[in-house]
Order: sequence, then structure tokens, then C-alpha cells
Amino acid sequence: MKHVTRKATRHVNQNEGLIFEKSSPGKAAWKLPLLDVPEVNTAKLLGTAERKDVGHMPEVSEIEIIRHFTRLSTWNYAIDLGMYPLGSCTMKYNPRVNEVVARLEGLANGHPYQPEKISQGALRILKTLTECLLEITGMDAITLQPAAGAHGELAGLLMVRAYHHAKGNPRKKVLIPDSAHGTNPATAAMVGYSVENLKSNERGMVEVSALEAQMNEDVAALMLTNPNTLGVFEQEIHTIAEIIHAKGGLLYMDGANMNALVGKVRPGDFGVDVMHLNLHKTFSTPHGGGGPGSGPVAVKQALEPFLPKPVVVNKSDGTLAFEYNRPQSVGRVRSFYGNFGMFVRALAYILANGPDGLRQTTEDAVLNANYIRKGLEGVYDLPYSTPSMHEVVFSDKLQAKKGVKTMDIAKRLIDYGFHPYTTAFPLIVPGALMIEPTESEGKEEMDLFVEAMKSIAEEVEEDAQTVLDAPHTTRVSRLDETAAARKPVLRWKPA
Amino acid sequence: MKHVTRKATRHVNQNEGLIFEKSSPGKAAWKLPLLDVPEVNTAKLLGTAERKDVGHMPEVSEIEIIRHFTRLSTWNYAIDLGMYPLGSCTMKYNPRVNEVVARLEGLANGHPYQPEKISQGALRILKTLTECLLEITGMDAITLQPAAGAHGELAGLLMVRAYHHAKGNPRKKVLIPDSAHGTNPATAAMVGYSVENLKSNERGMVEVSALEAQMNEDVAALMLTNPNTLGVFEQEIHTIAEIIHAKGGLLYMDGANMNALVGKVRPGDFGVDVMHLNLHKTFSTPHGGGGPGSGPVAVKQALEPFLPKPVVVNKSDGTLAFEYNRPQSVGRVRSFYGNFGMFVRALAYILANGPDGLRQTTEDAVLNANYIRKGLEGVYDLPYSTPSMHEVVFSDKLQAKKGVKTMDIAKRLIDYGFHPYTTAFPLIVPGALMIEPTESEGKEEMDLFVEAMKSIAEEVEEDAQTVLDAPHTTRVSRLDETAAARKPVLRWKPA
Amino acid sequence: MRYLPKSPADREAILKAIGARSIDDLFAPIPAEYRLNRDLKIPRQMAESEIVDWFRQRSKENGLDYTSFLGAGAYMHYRPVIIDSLISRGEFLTAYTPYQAEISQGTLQAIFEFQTMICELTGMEVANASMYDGSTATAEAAMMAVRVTGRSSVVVAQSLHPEYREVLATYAHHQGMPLVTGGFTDAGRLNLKELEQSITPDTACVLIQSPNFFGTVEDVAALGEIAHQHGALLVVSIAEAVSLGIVEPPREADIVAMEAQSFGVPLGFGGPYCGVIATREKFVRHMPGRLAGQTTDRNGKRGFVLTLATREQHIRREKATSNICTNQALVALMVNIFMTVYGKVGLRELAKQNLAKTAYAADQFGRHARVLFPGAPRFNEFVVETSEDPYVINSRLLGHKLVGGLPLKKFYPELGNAALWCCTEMTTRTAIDTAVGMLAESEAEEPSGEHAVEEVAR
Amino acid sequence: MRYLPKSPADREAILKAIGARSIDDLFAPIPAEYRLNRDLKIPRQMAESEIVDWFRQRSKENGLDYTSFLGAGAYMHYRPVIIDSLISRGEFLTAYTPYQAEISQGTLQAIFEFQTMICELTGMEVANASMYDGSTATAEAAMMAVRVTGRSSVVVAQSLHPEYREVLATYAHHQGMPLVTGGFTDAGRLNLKELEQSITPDTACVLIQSPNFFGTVEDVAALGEIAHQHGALLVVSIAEAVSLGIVEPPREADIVAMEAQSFGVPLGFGGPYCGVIATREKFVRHMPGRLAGQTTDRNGKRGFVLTLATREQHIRREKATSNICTNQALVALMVNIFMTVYGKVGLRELAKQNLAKTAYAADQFGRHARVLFPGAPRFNEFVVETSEDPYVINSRLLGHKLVGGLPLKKFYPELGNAALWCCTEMTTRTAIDTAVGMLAESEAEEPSGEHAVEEVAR
Ligand SMILES: Cc1ncc(COP(=O)(O)O)c(C=O)c1O
Ligand SMILES: Cc1ncc(COP(=O)(O)O)c(C=O)c1O
Repeated sequence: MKHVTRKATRHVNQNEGLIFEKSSPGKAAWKLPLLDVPEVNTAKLLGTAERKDVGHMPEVSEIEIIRHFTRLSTWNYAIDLGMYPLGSCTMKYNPRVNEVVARLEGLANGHPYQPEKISQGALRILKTLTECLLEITGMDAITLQPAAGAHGELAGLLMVRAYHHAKGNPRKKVLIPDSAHGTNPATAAMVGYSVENLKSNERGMVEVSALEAQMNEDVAALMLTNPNTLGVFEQEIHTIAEIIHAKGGLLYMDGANMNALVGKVRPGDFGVDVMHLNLHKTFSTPHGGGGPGSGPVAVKQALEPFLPKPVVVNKSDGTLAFEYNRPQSVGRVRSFYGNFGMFVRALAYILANGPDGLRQTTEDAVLNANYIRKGLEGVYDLPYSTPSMHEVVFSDKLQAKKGVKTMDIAKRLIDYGFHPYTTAFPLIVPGALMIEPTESEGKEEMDLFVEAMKSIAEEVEEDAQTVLDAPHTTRVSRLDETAAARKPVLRWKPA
Repeated sequence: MKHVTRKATRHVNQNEGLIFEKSSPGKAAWKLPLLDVPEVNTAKLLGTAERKDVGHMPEVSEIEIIRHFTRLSTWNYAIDLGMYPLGSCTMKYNPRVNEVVARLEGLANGHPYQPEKISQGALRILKTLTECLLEITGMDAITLQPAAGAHGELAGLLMVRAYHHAKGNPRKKVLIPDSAHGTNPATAAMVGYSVENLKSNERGMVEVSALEAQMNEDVAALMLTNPNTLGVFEQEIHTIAEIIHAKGGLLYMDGANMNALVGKVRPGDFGVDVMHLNLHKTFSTPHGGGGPGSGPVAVKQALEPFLPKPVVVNKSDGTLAFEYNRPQSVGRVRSFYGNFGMFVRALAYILANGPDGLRQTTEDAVLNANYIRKGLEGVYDLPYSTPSMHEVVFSDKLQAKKGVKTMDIAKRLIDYGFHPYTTAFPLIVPGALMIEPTESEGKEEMDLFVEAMKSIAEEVEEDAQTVLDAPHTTRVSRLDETAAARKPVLRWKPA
Repeated sequence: MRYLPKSPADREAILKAIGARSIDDLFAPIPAEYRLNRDLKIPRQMAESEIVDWFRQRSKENGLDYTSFLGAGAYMHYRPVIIDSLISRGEFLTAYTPYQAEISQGTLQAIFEFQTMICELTGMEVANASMYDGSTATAEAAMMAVRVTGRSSVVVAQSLHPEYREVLATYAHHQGMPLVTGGFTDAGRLNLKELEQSITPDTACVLIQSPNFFGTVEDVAALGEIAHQHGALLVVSIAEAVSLGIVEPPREADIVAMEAQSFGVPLGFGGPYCGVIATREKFVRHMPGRLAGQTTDRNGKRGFVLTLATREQHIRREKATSNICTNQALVALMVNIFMTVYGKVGLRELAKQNLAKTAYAADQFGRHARVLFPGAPRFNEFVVETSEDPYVINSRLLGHKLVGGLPLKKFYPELGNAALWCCTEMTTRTAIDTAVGMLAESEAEEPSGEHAVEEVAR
Repeated sequence: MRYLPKSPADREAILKAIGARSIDDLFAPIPAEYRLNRDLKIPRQMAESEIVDWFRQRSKENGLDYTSFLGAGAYMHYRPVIIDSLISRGEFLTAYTPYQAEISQGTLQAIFEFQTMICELTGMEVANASMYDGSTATAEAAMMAVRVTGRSSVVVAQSLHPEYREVLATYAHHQGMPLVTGGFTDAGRLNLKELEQSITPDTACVLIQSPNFFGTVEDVAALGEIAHQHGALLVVSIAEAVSLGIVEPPREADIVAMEAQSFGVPLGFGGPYCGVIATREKFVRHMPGRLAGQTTDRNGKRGFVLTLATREQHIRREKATSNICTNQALVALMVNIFMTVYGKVGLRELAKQNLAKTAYAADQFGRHARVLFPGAPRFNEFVVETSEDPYVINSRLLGHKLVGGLPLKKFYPELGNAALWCCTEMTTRTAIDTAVGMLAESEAEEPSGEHAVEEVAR
């Protein structure tokens, strides 16, 4: 292990057991206020429905909880600690002011059913965000209800289906490029469509002739990610849209990669009929270890009648209101109005940026991806040389010769103080290294990343075993995922 | 290094340069609101007083600042991470609700000069805290103005001096036991008193006969820490007070160790005339890497006229007010009213505890110190076998035979996942290991501590070099303090 | 832009390194005719202080300082402050899904503990890491029942949250999953007779909520028996998690779909919340959503990983158990911390306070109006029927900064002037008395059958 | 008690291990007659929610939602939210003084950066890690001047913050440090003639504030010259740190004593704030307070430690440069983050906004009342003299949720109906116009000589 990184150093770090292992009867972190009404006889009130014992729940004090979760937290990597180059995930800076405004009392404590008269603040937020997102996407109408990208896909395809259904035929299938994210086919299945794969061409884009061949009146929509998961802008988007539209189909855009487009080009302008956004990617709401997200779906006018309900409308008295009377609506996809807290954060992000900031953000995101690409070209195999937008996908082809796979390189990157890139897809690149720096990285951090990646490539040549055994600097070494799945232990049990 | 700890494991940790090293012209983390008044010509307004250049201040973006300080923070140990057994420092849990209430808008944004009419909330806090602290100490009057313990000592000795002065003779000296904290003599000097050392007896307490011999009409006060810095309660406190009072002197108590007494015994009841409290020790306000603190000074009635001004009084209309007309006051020791934010936190702590909670807290603090003492007796030399209250002081006598000093053991403790104990004093114990667990440690954490200390003692026997070279698991190894002092580099300079 | 860590010189240097003349070169792949050559028409870039002011204004317009009696799937419970202290740590807040286990043990161990506590509280054997919310968890639980049983239809209680039913309908629509609704009795419980008749050999599950939308605790044992007799599963939706502290969990259920918002999640105008699905071990491979599992590292040290991913979209694509990917992780962490704070004893005491407040309120309301559904136990909600339109009562209350119960006519026109009231440990006696006083203005002084409700065990 | 991590069984086990029968055994060293055998008479143990409610009530009684024109040593500037996000991290919040450098590098490096930025801004060569506040820093700076020069008396400007002067008097009283006061001219500046006459061969320093208590910028160069001519030091106190963005720092000073509250520290009813002392390198060993310095570890790696501790009480006891131990570390970290956020360009722009608001306000007030001290530049405060008692004007303003300027008669009876007004970047034009309108109610429409003030360079 002669290679050293300038990025990280090992440091003493606290161990911590399961919270259950710290429990002891009589410890408590809670105290209730004095009861200002008479005590009740629970047995009398509940009868046999009374619960006698809540099970093996922990009994611990407040300081133990603070330490428990503080210690646990120090075992995590995070954007706040460094570059998080997960392709397709857009791990950008999560501004703290977003967290502050989301916690303002009226917003944090607003009940979803409180009278509209005293909900004008929340409604104004919905409305303002809606207007911004429509302007950004170039679309005509939007629903904020979906709770994540995949949920947005569901709402979007439901609208696609409702649209076709209203025309008399819901159609049978959805075309999905082989480079697509797993949620695309999974969603299509949930909406009762069969999935038909669309091959990419040697430039990593939709093969227009294949599309032409596969497109027919059975196809409800093409689900396209643009830029696609190779980070490549579908340059023939106009032709693609025309082919789809010519047969009465709809163009669905997975907006996961909107970070490459905001302020520079609008999907609504290049023929998209339905698209979802990921507020937790493009619009800076935090990933929080896996969620929550928010997946608004924007549509063209023709699909507006099918939006999930309710929608926000202007009333004649100048106030805002929810409109439920939407006979053609696909219905609800979630209770209440969606992940409202994420709307607050996304809007705060938009306001902090303004038109100039959003454009600069997009430019920096694309600039960064190209810088990384330049830095690693030749060191790692670049299966598609088509220009990159906000991310770049390499393959482990050169390293695989030494038996080192993308996941090994990823694990070794941890020792260099970085979170790995995405390894799981796109499936069209075997052994993919999918790298998205986002605009949030400065030159210094990227230089360190490139240096680390080059160093690993050298290690593969000189001492592959070090890479295969990585990580070496973490509190646990490589974990056995196979064993975990073979005999799942999914909860703690008392000894 | 065959000994392993169950407490900690090394883990990858981010490097980070100085913020100046990340600066680049044109980066910014700020944005001002639109100016709603006319722009001004600064040259015209300020003339030669206009500053043209603010020097080498950094220019960085928000995410860089977040990462900078987040990374830095991960290099620190903290109560939130584990036991912090610094003797005399009372590193207890800092409740988070304290932080929340201190940030409530009216409290956080209250201006010290806003009219009393709209300051009743703050005044009520001052009053309620005052009442609680007087009941806890058994004293008659209090000032909250001092900003820390040492500052409280200053205010206290100023009152002592004013008291004697009012009686016609300010007197000349202050008696201070040789076990005292450095601030005691330093403060006495600031108030123009000469310091006379008082020897401790073989039980670690004030030698009453010596006191008797040294006490005379030149002595303004005895500054006593009780329990003293050995963690020993001055059992002859009554006699001590009598001796002092007999010669017209005053008994000053350094209340740094009140955590051993709250709810169990009151200094006002055992003859103390003046004392300071450390809200940042006994009353849970956070140490924050060295401050802020708060050092209220409580006095007996005879000293009340000399309190720093202003004091809080009840007005006839039921409201509270500041009283400035205090002709005998020693004057101000600080602008405004002291570290108000700490009052809020301390009061929140008192309210969270109530009488029963405070008593239990004290009991647990003493219980814990005795548990540690029991665990380490025999392993480390115990120079005084007198019963321990809230802390216990060992010496490195046994280990020194192998050339290992208290500071070496302290540094090795870091590798075991703990913050060291206090090494700097009491000076009457050469090579002191001053250990105060506080009530905030559970049995598990203390068992790990004792295990670690025992393990180190074994290492000293088997492999002293490992201990001498410690720490081994931190991102920097032992730092050269001598070099730092010899040629001080106290600021970054541009290359 | 203050979030961007690059100076003009940095940008120049990078462009040069790439070999591009200008940033436009990099956007050349976008057909020229689509490139936006103007500013977006959105508000100008604002200072942080301006952003805070803007939202502060919105906050003031949003029910600030009102005391509310609303529940109905979103509950106002006290949130221990350490929840926000802890989830605000960047290491939790700004981490991604813990696919890279070696630098995600914090999130993973927390999920493992979360799963454990959900199992303990629901009486189930396995629980997932979260779903979007209670409504989607419920819909996905029904779909899971379909997968488990190989049957296709669902009998759903009318006393299941109306919006959950709407979501279920949306999801079911294109999956060939017919829905049959089961009505409720005068006791506010599912009509068992009607239920028996609705079940067919094609019924995959009986889907109920308990405590149901009216706050009434269902007879889960009886329902389980009926469902199981017909080879159907029992799926129980729980919208008020705090009830689990004092109400027997649905141990007879095969799948529990839960909304855990009550456990420390802000009302937040409806989201983000935290759905969860829990079930029997034998059904785990049919479950949607992420799961953390225990394993060991190369040195035999305990550690945690995301597991059983072969159920999920990123592996199985169109054959996955669900399309869910991003879930509600950080909200689940809030729930986790809440459960840890209250723990074994606190959860029961907390639930008891809810029960006491509600019993008191129902009793008081019962003196002036009819409290519906006597004869079955309830948790912290109750339905009050007035002669006056509840919207009218509510606007009277609103003038006093009180938000009255939810008028039910929106969802249940058949219930006329009924409204759903909720009391939690946060509801003061003063607020209850005031509300009762204002409601009484229009109602005759005639005690209802409410006193009977108070002692159901009798 | 919920903060205590021990169960009854734990306590039993520990007692047993110790060999004590009961906890009382451990308190036996306390003479029985003093032991408290009753509960303390303090409020009962409260739930967290009750604590929050109690303080929320106090917050409402404390000027919530008022707009204020108060400055006078405590300034309302916008605090970037990341300050609190970062200082709330337990690793900063709950760490002790960084004596154990190897596990305190975070705090130490932050202090080192803080010291550097304070030097850059004040024009000094070294700065310490913090003092309690501006007033005590000022008093200790004077004491330091006494140590440096071996002289004993101090000439102090009357335009130094009155409370700073009070603190100085308290500190000086028992140190044999005579204080002589230097008055101010019609321009609000220190009277140079008077000053020359006050200085004696025993004068250790001339102590001034700039911008002074009236907001007026002193002629520091001239003052420095006079002081140095007489072998005295010039000590400059700075109460409004934001002024450093646009006002030339006191480069001629030998010691700067600063209150850094303006840099991101909440008003907080007067504290905790952040004092700092900065000086020339040659005086460093006379300086009070902690210092962080750069060094290397055993492998030559850069690191930081507390240094020059031989000045401090824990080493030198009665011979220390000060008794200060605990300082304002966390507040200094707030200041540090604020300085980092605004940085080189932002600090200037921020100061410029303060200047513009104040110029506008002074101009507007000048149309209806006399703005005192024309002819010298000012930063963000100005003195308005009215015919009406300013307390009367202020109570009128209070009715409109405005807090007017500080009536000066409390500190300067000779200034009659004068009041000290302050505007920062937070003060809106609307608030200024409203205040001016309400003041004008009693004042005649006669422009003062204010317009002259606006262009001092003329
Ligand atoms: C291209 C793409 N589509 C869809 C999704 C799914 O979005 P979500 O996780 O928000 O459901 C992702 C998420 O990583 C994605 O990268
Ligand atoms: C016994 C004793 N006295 C006085 C002090 C000084 O208190 P402060 O640091 O708050 O000024 C300390 C601080 O550690 C102490 O331990």
C-alpha cells in the first residue's frame, strides 16, 4: 500500500452497540406534562383491546440516545464531508437555509386539513413552486403529489394511460431504452403496461431506426431519460418525439438528470409530453440516507385533465384553494398533498439561485463532469466517446484484466476518502463507473478525486490484491452481502 | 500493542487545509438583500477613514464552509461522543432543549437596552434563576453578571474588599490552599490582595491548626474550594468558618465542585459568605470548546449592598426592573447583564430536574466517582485515601517508575477511545490523574474506562514505549508543544 | 452564486484543461433550436435573509398559533427536541442510500433498529425500512397480499382513511384488482356479517384500519378469523402509531401497513411522513421496500447491509415487488429516535395521556351533542354529531384561534353534520372546554349516550 | 430523571461494587447537621414540552416582533443560518478547552483561523482566542498597557462605551490605576487639545473607541501620534465589528480590544458575546487569554496547540497576565464562521449597506431634528437631539412595535434630549420612514446641519 492519499487519514472513532443492548428497566428519556384531565381506567375504556406490554422496546436515557446516534452518524459518509460522485443521484450541496425555513412553525405544524383560510401560506408555496417548475421545464401543468421519482413515474404513466383510455384505447406497452433506471420498467409494470426494450446505438443514444421499427399504435409511450444514464444528451430528440407523436404515443421523460438542463434547455420545448422531476436531486433537498424525496410530474396541456387530485387553483377572491372536482383525474397517488417539506426546500433553493444562479449551476455541473472525464480518459475505459453532459460513465474493462471489478475500485476509493461512484447501472456498460460530480465540487476536490482514481489504476497494475481487499481504513472491512441475503437477520432479538 | 479496546476503532477521516488555502477571488458565500435606500459614496462619507482593502480574508462558497467546519469538527472529542472525565470540569451532558429555548426568537434577539416594559420575559428568567440558585446555595443575594468562574471570583473578591473597605480596612491578603485552582491566586492578585498559601494536611484537607496560625486581621478571606480539588469534602468546614469569622474574615467558596453538593447540602448553611457557581459545570451549559461560561456570585446579606449593578427588583406594579441606584456597589464587571444565554440554559436544566432530579444527579455524580475509585484503586496510586465525593485523584507514582507520566497515560487513553482526565492539577499531587465522571456516565461507559485504565497500567509494565509514544490512533501523533511556544506561529500568513 | 465553489479563474482553468473554448462548447450536443437564450422567468436571486423573510411570511399565513382538534391521519404530538438535533447532523441528513455499507454503518444500524422496534410494536416478524406514507404502504400491502395469495380482489373497510382508499383505488385500477367495500356498524366497527358475505375465493385480503378513521378500535381477532377462514390475508392499516402504546397490536394480521407520522414527525402540511410495511417472516420475499440485515465483515465483525435486493427494481426491474426506490429514510430516523426516547414505558404512558384527554373531551362533548359510535373502544379520536353544520361551528372556533374537528360530510355524506375530533397529549383541558363551550352555543343541553362509551368493558 | 443513564439496578450494582450499603454512606463526610433533609424549594420537575412552553411564553414577553433602532454596543445584524448549523455539532458544542491537542484539532485549527482573521481585520499582528466581551477586553487591554509600559495611569475617552468605562473603573479600582477622562468635541470626536494636556509621564495608554459610542469615527492616526509622542500606548476599543469592513482599522493602535458580537452573535439580551484582544507581536507575552499556535507532530505533520501558556493562571497563578480561564470559545466560532461567510468582499459590501441605511436615516431625521456631531464621519449610529423627551417619543414608537434610539441622558445628562440611533442592513426604509414620521410629530420642520455630515470629505 505505497500509495497514500492527501484526502483522508484514519482517526479514532467510537464503537457503539445496538440500542437494545443499552436498555435497562427504569431508565427513561421521556417525561410527560402533568395531566390536566382525570386519569382514566384503561382496562375499562379498552377492555380486551388494551395492550399490556409493548414488547422489547428500549429503556435508555437522553444522553445515551444522543451518544448512540452521534456515534452512529460518525460511521457515515456524507456530502457535508466530501464529494459524493454517485452517477444519476445528483448528490449536490443541501443548503442549510432550506432546513431552517422548512422548520418555521406555521409550515412545520400546519395540519393538512386545516381550513384553507388559514392555509394560504402553504398554498402560496405550492403555487409559487408550481410556477417556477413549469417555467423551468417548459411544461403546462404539474402535480406535486408524488413522493419520489419512481412515484412520479407512476403518476406520469397513470396519466399516460388515462389519456389513451380517454381516446378509447389505453394501449399495451411502453418502450424503454436498455440504459434506463430500474424504476422505469418496474413502474410500467405497475400501471399494467408491458415493457419493450429499446437498444441504444454505438453512440449511447436511442437508435432512431430501431425506434421507428418498434413504434406502433400499441405503444403508449416512450420513457426516455435525457440526458440519458450515460450522461449523453439525446441529440435526435426532435426526431424521436416526432416518431412517437406520429403514432399517437407520448414522450415521457425521466427527469432524474435535469441538473444538466435547468436554465439551458426546457423539455417542454423539445417535445416531452410528461416528465417527472426529482426535487431531491436537481433541487437540493437532502437525501437523508435514502429519502424522503419528491417527484413532481409536469405535463402538457392535453394531459392536464388527468392530473392527480386535488390541484391548487386561484379563487375569485384572490385566495388559493384546492380543487377536488376533477372528473378525469387519475385519482390520488398519495394522501394529502405530497412531501410538502420538500417543496419548501426546493423553492428556497430556486429563490436562492434565481435565473442566473440556476444557469450557472447547470453550467458548472456539466463543466465538472467534463473535467473528470478529461482527467480519467485513458486511465479507465470510456465505452462511449459521445460528449458528456453532467456525468460520465467509464467501464472497468482495463482493470478487469487484472481481476479487478468496478466494485473493487469503488471500495478502494473509500480508502482514498471518497464515496464511490455508482456501480449498479447503466446495464449497457458492463462494469460501469458512473460518475456525477455535480456543480457542488470545486477544482481542488475534483483534482483529489482524479488523483485517487489514477492511483487506484496504478495499484491495480502493481498490487491488485490491495484493491481487491479494500476498504482497509474503515471500521468494518468489506461486508458479506451474500451471507446477509442467504439467511436474513432483519431484526435484533433478545438473547 | 496487544491490548485492544472495546471502545473505539479507527475509521477513515477527512483531511482539511486552512480556510485561507481554499480561498480564490470571486467565490462567495454571502448575498445581501436589495438595498432599499440610495447607494452612498463611501469616499465622500468617510474620507480618509475609508478602508480600501480588508486584507487576506477568505473568499469561499457556502458548501466549502460547511465542509470545512464539519471536517474540522470530526477531529474533536466531545461529550456527545463519550465520557469526558476531566476532573474539576464537570463535563456533564448538555441537554439539547437548553439550546432550543435559548434560541427562541424573543430571547435570542432581545436587545439589552430595549425598554423594560418589553423585557419582562428576560427579567423573569433572571429572577427565576436567581431564586433557584439562592435556594440551592442557601445564600441571600446573587449577581449573574460574571461571565465565567474566574470572573465570578473577581466579582466575589471585589465584594469582599468593598465589605472590608466599608468597615474601614480592606485588609491585605487572601488565604488560598495549595490545592486550589490557578484562577484563585490570579484573581486575588487582580483585586490587589497578596496570596498566602495554606498547606493541606495528610488527609488532603485544610490543616485547621495551620489556618488558625495564619489567620489574622490582615486576612480578608479564605478562598476555599469545597469539595476541594481532591474531591474531598472539608469535614471541618464549621471550624474553618469559625476561625475565619472570628477574625472578621470572610469565607469565599469556589463553587466549581457544586456538582457534589446540589440538593444535599447548602454552602450558605455551613458558613460560606461569598461563593461563585459555574453554570457551565454544575448547571449543564455547554463548554463549547472552552466557553462561554457563566459565574454567578452568591453572597450573604452583609455583602448584598456591594453586588455589581444593576440588580433585578420587583416594582410596585408587579413588573420587574433593573435597579442601578446602588451606591455601595463594586460597580460593573461586565457590560449589560452577563451571559444571558447561559442563564436560559441553566434554568432549563433546573426545571428539567426539579428538586428530585437535582438530588439524584448529585447522588449519581458521587456514586460514579466512587465506582471509578474502587475500580482503579491498587492499579494507580491513591495519594489520599479520604473519602471521595464527585471526583477522585490518583497519581502516576507506580507508573513513573517505568518512566511513564500522567500525561503519557492520558495520551494513551485517547487510543482507548476516551478523553483524558485532568493532568494539570492539583499541584499537591505530583503527576495527578484527576478523574470526574459526572452523573452523565452509565455503568457500561465507566466499566470500559476502568478496563482501559487497567489495560494501560499493564502496558506500562509490559511495553512502556507504546504508552510513551501514544496516541497511535489519532490523525496527528503527539504534538510538539515546546516548539510551538519557542517560536510562536499564531496566525496564517500568505505565502 | 453562493453555493458554487468555483471562482471565475477556476472555471477558466477547467475549461482550458478540457480543451473547450467556452462553456457553450459543452452544451453543443443540445440542438441549437432548443437552447434557451433567455433568463428563466422565475424570481430574482434572493439573499438568505430575504428567503427567510419570505417563508416567515408564509408561515404566519399558515395557521400559526392556532390550536387544532384535527387528526384524521395526521397527528399533533410533542416532538422531543433531540430528534431534530440528531437528524440535522450532516452525516445523516446529507448521506445517500446506504448501498456502500462500509461507510454507511450509521444509517444501516439505525434502520436495523427501526425494523426491530416496528416489529415489536406491531407484533410482526419483519418490517421494512419505510414506504412513502401510510396510504401508499396500505396500497402496496394490498398488492403484496395479491402476490402472496395468488388471488386478485380486496375487501376494504369503509372506515379505512378515505384518502388511503382513494390511493388504493388509483393503484388497483390498472392491476386488475377489484375492490369491494365493507361498511361499518353503529359501533363504528366493520360490519362482520356484511364482511363475511363480501369475501369470495378470489379475495386476497381483508383490508382494515385500526384504530379506524373514526378512532374506533376494530375487533381485529374476529376479523382475522373471518379472513383466514376464507384463505384471505388480513391487512391492517395503522394511521395513529401512538395507539400502539396502549391498544393491542393487530397480532392476527398478516401484513401491517403503518403511517408512523405520530412518532415524532412534524405535521408539515401533510408530508413528508413515514409509511412502513411489516409482516410475517414467511412473506418477506414478497415485501416491497428496502431491508437492512445483519452480516459480518471479513474479520467476523458484526455489520449491516441492505439485503434481499432481488425483490427490488434496481435488480428485478419489471418483475420487482414494487417500483419504490427513494423512500423516507430521514423521516424513519425521526420515528426511530422518537420510539427510542419513549421506549417501553413512555410509549404506554404517552398513549394513556391521549386516552385520558380524549375520554374527557368525548365526555364533555357528549353533554351537548351526540358522540357517535358508542359501544366500541376508541383511542384518541371521536365523532361528534351536531344539529348545526360543523363548518359553521368551526368558523366560530376559528375566530378564537381554535381549529375544530374535521367535518365528515366531505368523505361520508351519510354522516351528515358529524365531525371527527382528535385530542392528544398536547390538547389542553382549557382548549377542550373552550371548544365545547362554543359548540354548545348552538346545541341543546342534552347528554348523549356517551357515558356508555367510556366503559366499554362493562 | 431523563438525563441520567442509570437504572435502579445499575445503582444497586455500583453501590455493591463500592461496598456501600446506601447512597447515604457516600455523603457521610458531610457533617450531619448540614445535610439537607428536605426537597429544594424550586419548581417541580417539568416535561420537556412544559419547559419549551414556559420559555416560549417568556420569549413572547420579550420584544418579540418589535423592530429596533438600538445599537450602543449590541447590534442586530443578519446571522447566516450555517452559523448555528455548524456550532450545534456536538463535536464543537460539547467539547472542552482543547488542552488535549490530538483530539481537539478541530477547535484548535478554528481558533488559529479566527486569530488570523482578527489580525487581518484589525491590522494587528497577533490576536487571542477570545475574552469575555468588549468591556472586559477593554479593561484587560488597559491593564496590559500598564504591564507593557511599566506606567500606571490611563486616559480614557468619554466617548468610550459608558458601560465599558464602568467596567474599566471596577477593574482599575484596586490596581492602583488612575483613570483620567478625555472629553469630546462638537464633532463627537475626542478633544485632542484636552487629551495632550491629560497625558502625563505616567500615562500607560490612551484608550479610545472607534467608531465611538456616538457612532463617530475617531481620528486614530492623530491620536496614535499624540500617545506615542508621550511614550504611551494607544488602545482602541471596537464595539461595532462590522465597521471594519469599510472603516480603516486602527493601524496606529498598539492594542485593539474588540467586541465581535456584530459578527454573527445573537443579541441575546446582552450575552454571551465575544471579546478579543489583538496587538503587536512584541507585546504577545503580556497578553491575556488563550492562544493557539501552529506546530508539528512527531511525523512532521502540521497541527495546532494552545501555546504560550506561561502567561496564564493555570501555570503562573498570581503572576499570570490575567485570571481568565474559560473564555467565549463557541461564540468565537460563530464569529469565525461569520467572517468566513462574508470574507474579503462581503464584509465590505455589508458595511456599505450599513453606511447607506444610516446615511439615509440621518438625512431623514435631520429634516425634523438636530443630528449632533456633524463634521466627522460616522458608521451606523448617529445622535438625534429632539425638543421632546426621547422617552416620550419612544413610547409612541413602542405602540407601533418600534423601539426607538437609546436616550442618552442616562449616560450623558449633558446631552439632554439626545438619543443614539442605529441602522444596520436589517433596518428597512419603511421602518426608518415610520420612525421619522412619529418623531416629527413633535418636532418642527427645520432641517439641521445634517446634510453637511453626509459629505465629510468635502
Ligand atoms: C434515472 C433515474 N430514474 C429514476 C430514479 C428513481 O427515483 P427515486 O429514487 O426518487 O424514486 C432514479 C434514482 O436514482 C434515477 O437515477
Ligand atoms: C476549581 C476551579 N476553580 C475555578 C475555575 C475557573 O473557572 P472558569 O474556567 O469558569 O473561569 C475552574 C475551572 O476549571 C476550577 O476547576
